[in-house]
Amino acid sequence: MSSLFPGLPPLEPRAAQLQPTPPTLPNQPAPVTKEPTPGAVTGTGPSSQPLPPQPQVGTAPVPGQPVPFTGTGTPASPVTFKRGEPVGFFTDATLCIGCKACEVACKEWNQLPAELGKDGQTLPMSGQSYDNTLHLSGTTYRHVAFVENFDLSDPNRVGGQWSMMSDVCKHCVQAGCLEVCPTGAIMRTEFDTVYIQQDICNGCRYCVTACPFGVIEMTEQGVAGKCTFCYDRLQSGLTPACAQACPTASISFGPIDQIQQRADARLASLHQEGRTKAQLYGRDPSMLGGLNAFFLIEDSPEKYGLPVAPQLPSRNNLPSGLLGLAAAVLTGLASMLAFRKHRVETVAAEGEEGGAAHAS
Amino acid sequence: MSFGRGAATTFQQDIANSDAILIMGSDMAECHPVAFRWVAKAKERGGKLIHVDPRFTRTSALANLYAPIRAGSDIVFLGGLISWVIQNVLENPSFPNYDFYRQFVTTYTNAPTIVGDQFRDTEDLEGLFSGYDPQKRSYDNATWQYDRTVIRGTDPRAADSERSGQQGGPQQYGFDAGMAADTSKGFDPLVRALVPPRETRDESLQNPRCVFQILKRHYARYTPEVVEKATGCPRDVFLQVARTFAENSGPERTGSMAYAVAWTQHTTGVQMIRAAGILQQLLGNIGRPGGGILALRGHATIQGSTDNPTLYHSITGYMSQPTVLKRHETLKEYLATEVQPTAYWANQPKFMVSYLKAMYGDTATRENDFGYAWHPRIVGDHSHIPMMVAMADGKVQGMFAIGQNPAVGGQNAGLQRRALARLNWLVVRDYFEHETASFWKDSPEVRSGQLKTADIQTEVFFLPAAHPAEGEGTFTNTQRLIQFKEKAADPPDDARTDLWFTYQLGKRLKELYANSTAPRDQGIRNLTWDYEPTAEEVAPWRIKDDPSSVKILKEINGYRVADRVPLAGFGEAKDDGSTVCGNWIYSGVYPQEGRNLAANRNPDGYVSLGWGFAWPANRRIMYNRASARPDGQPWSDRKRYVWWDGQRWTGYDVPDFAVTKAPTTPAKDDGIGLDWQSGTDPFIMKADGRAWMFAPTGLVDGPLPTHYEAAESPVHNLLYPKQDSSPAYKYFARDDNPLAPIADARFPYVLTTYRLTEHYLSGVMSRWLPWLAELQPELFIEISVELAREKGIANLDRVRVSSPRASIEAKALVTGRLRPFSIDDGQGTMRTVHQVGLPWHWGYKGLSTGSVVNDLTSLVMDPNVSMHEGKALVCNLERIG
Amino acid sequence: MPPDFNPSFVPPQWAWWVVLYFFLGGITGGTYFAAAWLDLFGDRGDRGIVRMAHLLAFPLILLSAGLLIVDLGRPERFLNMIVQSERFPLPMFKPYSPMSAGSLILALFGAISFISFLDAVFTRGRERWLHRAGSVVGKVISFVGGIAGLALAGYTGWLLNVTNEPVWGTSPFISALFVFSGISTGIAAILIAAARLPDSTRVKLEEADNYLMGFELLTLLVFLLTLGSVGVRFVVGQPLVVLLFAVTIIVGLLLPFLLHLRPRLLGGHRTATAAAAALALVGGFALRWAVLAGPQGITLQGISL
Amino acid sequence: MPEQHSQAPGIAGVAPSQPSAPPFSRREFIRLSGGVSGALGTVAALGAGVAAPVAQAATLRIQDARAIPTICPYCAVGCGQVAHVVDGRVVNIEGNPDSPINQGNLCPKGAASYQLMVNANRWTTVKYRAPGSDRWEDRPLDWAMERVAQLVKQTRDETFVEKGPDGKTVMNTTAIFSLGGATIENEWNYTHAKLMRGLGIVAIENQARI
Repeated sequence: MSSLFPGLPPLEPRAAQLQPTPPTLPNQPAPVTKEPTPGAVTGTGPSSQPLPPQPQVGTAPVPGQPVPFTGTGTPASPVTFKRGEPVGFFTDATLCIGCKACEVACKEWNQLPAELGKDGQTLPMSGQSYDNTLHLSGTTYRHVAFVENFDLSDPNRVGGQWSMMSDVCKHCVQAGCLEVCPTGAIMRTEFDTVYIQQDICNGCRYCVTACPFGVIEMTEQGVAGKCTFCYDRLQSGLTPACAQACPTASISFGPIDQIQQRADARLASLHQEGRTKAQLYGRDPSMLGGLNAFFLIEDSPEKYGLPVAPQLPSRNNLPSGLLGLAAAVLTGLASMLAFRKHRVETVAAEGEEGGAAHAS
Repeated sequence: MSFGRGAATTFQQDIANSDAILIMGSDMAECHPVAFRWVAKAKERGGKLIHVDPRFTRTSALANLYAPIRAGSDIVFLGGLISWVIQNVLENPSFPNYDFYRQFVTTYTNAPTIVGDQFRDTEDLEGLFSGYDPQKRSYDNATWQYDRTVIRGTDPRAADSERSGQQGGPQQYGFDAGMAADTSKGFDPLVRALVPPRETRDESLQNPRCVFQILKRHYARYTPEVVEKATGCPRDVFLQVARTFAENSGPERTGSMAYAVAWTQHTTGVQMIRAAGILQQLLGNIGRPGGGILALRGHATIQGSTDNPTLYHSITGYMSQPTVLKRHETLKEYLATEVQPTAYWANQPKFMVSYLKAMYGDTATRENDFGYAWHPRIVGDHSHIPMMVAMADGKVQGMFAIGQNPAVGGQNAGLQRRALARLNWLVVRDYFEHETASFWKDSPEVRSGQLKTADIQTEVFFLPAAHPAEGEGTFTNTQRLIQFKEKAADPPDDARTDLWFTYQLGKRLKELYANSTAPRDQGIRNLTWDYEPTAEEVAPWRIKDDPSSVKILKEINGYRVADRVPLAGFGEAKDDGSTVCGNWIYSGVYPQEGRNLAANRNPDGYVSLGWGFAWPANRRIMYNRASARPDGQPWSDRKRYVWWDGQRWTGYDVPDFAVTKAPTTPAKDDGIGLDWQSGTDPFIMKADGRAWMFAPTGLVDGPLPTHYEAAESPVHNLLYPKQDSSPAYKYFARDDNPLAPIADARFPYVLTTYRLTEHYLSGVMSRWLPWLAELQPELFIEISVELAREKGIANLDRVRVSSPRASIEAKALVTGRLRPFSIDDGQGTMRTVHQVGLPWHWGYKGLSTGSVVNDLTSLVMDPNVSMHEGKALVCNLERIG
Repeated sequence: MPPDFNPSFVPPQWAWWVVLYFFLGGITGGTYFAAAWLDLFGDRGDRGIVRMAHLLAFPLILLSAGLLIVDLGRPERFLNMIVQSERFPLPMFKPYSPMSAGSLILALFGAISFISFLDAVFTRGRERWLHRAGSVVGKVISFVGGIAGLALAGYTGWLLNVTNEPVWGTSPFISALFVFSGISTGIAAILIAAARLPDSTRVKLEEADNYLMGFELLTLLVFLLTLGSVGVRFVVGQPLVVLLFAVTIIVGLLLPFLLHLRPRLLGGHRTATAAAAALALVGGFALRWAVLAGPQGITLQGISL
Repeated sequence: MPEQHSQAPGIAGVAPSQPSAPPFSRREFIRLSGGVSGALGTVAALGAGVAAPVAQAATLRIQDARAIPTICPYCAVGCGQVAHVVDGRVVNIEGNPDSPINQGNLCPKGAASYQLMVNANRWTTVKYRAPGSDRWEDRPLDWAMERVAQLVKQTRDETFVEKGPDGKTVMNTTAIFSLGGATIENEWNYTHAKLMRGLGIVAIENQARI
């Protein structure tokens, strides 16, 4: 081990962390029907004698075994997950290379339009590092933020960092959008994700105001749009498009407890490496009950456009409800007073119906 | 040049086994994000990532160590590493695993080999090697040759160093001897006649003329201080890189290197790669898992198009294209000139004859030299840039631009667009109406009035191309892996695959020449051209006249003429005309009728020999014999890969060695080919079976990498004050291709071009795609905060960038990721050198537009491979608003 | 220290339809509330006004609902807020969602104001059926409707508060503010609409209005103060918003107050009342606009305020 | 299977949640959401709320597609891709998880491969520009192929050199230049180079020198 770097401890092979469970989904996806290729062969090893075990690179579960089509992708070994059990994204900014594959893979799978100008040409560049998406929207469900952190007074920029993070809907366990949605279009799925049924949404935009992360925006169809967590893929046992595409495992997908373990291990190893600014964002239930899409970042959350203390809009239900109620009571009383006060005079003048009025 | 085959030595997945990865000359994370996946895996396992680059890029963002260097100073940095390793590893017995390094270098490289006494190094000649002709700007490599014994048949290691008959007396071996050999029954006698005496060696590495000592002297001046002054990289960062990389090699650990076009696009590009090869040899990182040098190439099958070259200078399988510039008049002359008798290349006659059989079929017979006379010769440099220059001068009449867009991607692109206007006809095959297709109506030259549409007499055809998923065939990726892709759908309307185009064009031309008796037309008349599809192949499709790609693959693989049974591998090729083999290195990809190993899809957790087919012979790590000690056992358990089990070589990979040749096998001086090499010589393509630190042949600009400034540089050469730029680079001195002199005050800034993840090359496959165009919508120029301040440029300001060739506009992206360098100007004064960066994907068409950055670049080229210099030039900036 | 507002907020782009809706909704609720309270606590002299308000309230709520629906991204799906589209006719109701609750309030208010409306229309020139003097049913309807009117006027403030937008979600006083302002504008609307108002009724309404304007002024000040740094950025930082709040306070509150106290300034009670009411409406509109513009900004195109 | 669509339940499904720091674990909490709604329903009116999880069937757009293995057309990493085909049309291209090189990953360009194929800007018919003309004209494919063949023959025949001035065999023409190939199948590279050399065209280049 190099003396220069205390070094990462080698991570446990993924297989040890992710206990494969037999797939329980009723709705298995179409397997890759390998087109008949003439004479595909197996076992073209150099020698028929048994070899010592191969070092494992990456992901495959057993040497010599084909990797199953379904549910592989990042991270590593085949991800198995079940209906009725929460899944999540762990997005690790320290592994992100800002390639934006997640953005495009998402648009490809969900067939979302690019955001172009009215003339069909691109909009002007933003000038904010390599970020030209700038924020999540109704048609951009993944957005890679670029944070440049360089000491400009030092020509050598010692310790300079350029960090990137792929932002996404957090699929909060306590979801503001879900609470406020008046049509029930926003639902919690059997995977514990938050999903907008766009054929029910009527475009009131209340969810837009409710989301503490600014995730939701309107689409051209007049309905709210945000990450679906590839609900259709999940139901077929497929990894969401962004996580499958992510080249560096910056986006991990899996059952929530497993990716939480992965995140904890990753954080520990970074801390051991001396990268003490690394922190998990939204992993713990203290933040909106825990975010099903949580992050590992190496700077303050605001730098990545994340609120430090996101809150549910419903926190205001009670104070504002009570104050409104008080105002209503006050209004009722004041009006009653005003009306009754002058009523006495008019009774004196007309003198008939007092009894009836007093009956209340 | 260093190891014997022009390709990546390893496979991408194996990077995950590296303990250190040195990425230099590549922005891997941006340009090859999925390959970078394996770097990320290595990092997760504790590997150290080092990135050396002029700009802080998305690769640097993930690096454990980032070393900034001025563009074009790579060889100083690499030379510094080589020098540091020689001093601190190979000559430092207290360095951990000292014995390993010594053994590796002594046994597997030409470090102990003694070079002839006529050789003079740059140390002696102030920046030049011996053999330089200043008039021709080129070298004669005669003095770079090994010292050889004249005694044959004895153990060369015991022999006294007497020099060979080359210098006097009748020649006992070589061209004349070969020509004198009787080849009426086969070419073996010719090959045998070429075998030279064995070279002399000093296993103690002490002889002052041995490669190791030459190397040590050559790099002695590349000290950390000089590195700091010439590259701008702080000394402690350089030392950290050196230590980290060295400490992560050895028997238990390996380090790998990755590079891309940021090395090749220099006038010293090939030498940069060579320097990396030397470093990896010194550290024992070749042929071993987690080691090697990975060339990251930029196109889907650029490796395949080099193996099956649509390149003027070679025919298939890296055999030289016959040329009038060498003694190639007859097949025998060609072989006597080309064959390397003491390496696997001794088999070249078989490959050449089988190639000619693939060209001319039954009409190629021993009697007519297998049709060699019909085969065209080259008469000079017909590469891209010289051809465009010839075109600009009106010497080229017709052109095919097939999936390439030189109006944007070509150097000094304005010149190239003007050249297009002089063509009689131009055939463009692509998806979109790109800049080359429409140069006649909307190029900057037309819009500025320099050219008039009505005057351009070029007849232009736009033929719509098919998406790769709309046709079948194989791609060869950067790790030499041949993969078959199936056809998913028919291309729409008139769109056709390029294969359809070439096949149908060929059929029409064969028809036009069918009745010609002129000797000049016999080549095309006799060309075999039958790739008709079977009924089943086209049954599912609308397009019924696509050629059969499997038939072509079978021809590439080779087959026996008599019964058309496919060759199981290139070992079955014959030099008597009984076999056809289109490309010998691909032989084995289609080993039996109906078995297409490129379509093999059985991956496993690591080497995945069952996935596709890697040339040669499905080897994934080349020279993997070096992963075992000379005695055949793994260097360590952790790094075991291929080893000798007592009877045969075995392991995870296909051994890159004669499978039953024991480690103890002695070299046979009377043998040819691999017999001439011993059981400890892993580099079977090399004449001495060893990796070359010193390259006596194969390079035209020197046997050892030497730092020269780029053709355009703001500073003089600090290392060799008398020799600023490469003494051999190619340059077209023309009015429309001016070069700035070194340290030209008019162009004070270093300009480097690069690529972005979001776009692809000249942009044809990205600027028309909304999903990609929106991600990087405009051309920009990256400028450091310091330079921006100096020039009064704010973020997003429009900036005029000018080089001696042209000036263009770009939006400023002011960033802390670029930094000013403090550099010695080559004359003892430290000065600040600013660098700017321009991604070159843009043109004036598409959804996302911008100036053509290549208008700025020049026609100046590496002398070995005619690669232009796009990564280091000079420019000036001014703010326009 | 975390900032006082959520930096990730996205304005919903609620524009003119919604400003108008918030304004009209307040008026509508206030109108019916005033009528209900006059019905409950007033006297025979107020009956005409009650009837007039009943004739006014239902068309107003239709108009309000229309504005709300027009503003939806998919207006044809407005019913999804009321019933579950896939489980018709199960009601769609989430009491903790102000928007959902608001839909229910709208529905309830609509139903009651419709009954009162019918009662007023079909008893033209005669004694009312339901809202006749002494009718317990009438009183119950008035009471429930009055409460619904209060809710209608005020829930919009609650709704704005239950968000993560700066200004809206910052101070809970916004709901109280909207209650006072809404009812006050409702009374103002009656004062304008009923040009020939019996003096007795006018006095009652003006007095009630004076109370409410007082409360509103106080609440508005508290509201602005409790915005803290958010107010500095999103109110003080936007001149047009400052102007709108100034209009609210001066034109919508102080001037009407003055006119109620010193009607002679405009030559007489009747003119002064009408003028004061008109000014109060202007103030009410300015307040809605100011609040909605806060986090969304104001653009001249008026597309996004 | 659950019904096709379901609005999240209204009153019936109202579930409260804890405004902060729930005393329940996540899993318990989710269970609670479904179960104990009634008891705490009143609290829900003024507190936070989360609807119970429900399932809804989403249609997978590649459900009945044929999956065809292919290779990414962009850089030389050689990522495996799967093209999903419905009724003869490609509807989706994504990373092939089987491939040991990319294991399902793609970069943004690879992920956009589908748009390289299905793209309104793509030209799919033959265009011809006559000498001196300022516009493209439509031409049949067959006509264009015949015209190109004639031009190749004409240029070749006019410029072919059999012997050099020194008497050496040359057998070439340098007046025709073929450029491109690094993004095209090996079979094309092989046959194209073969055809060019068969004709004596030696100026063959591709992007390897770019």
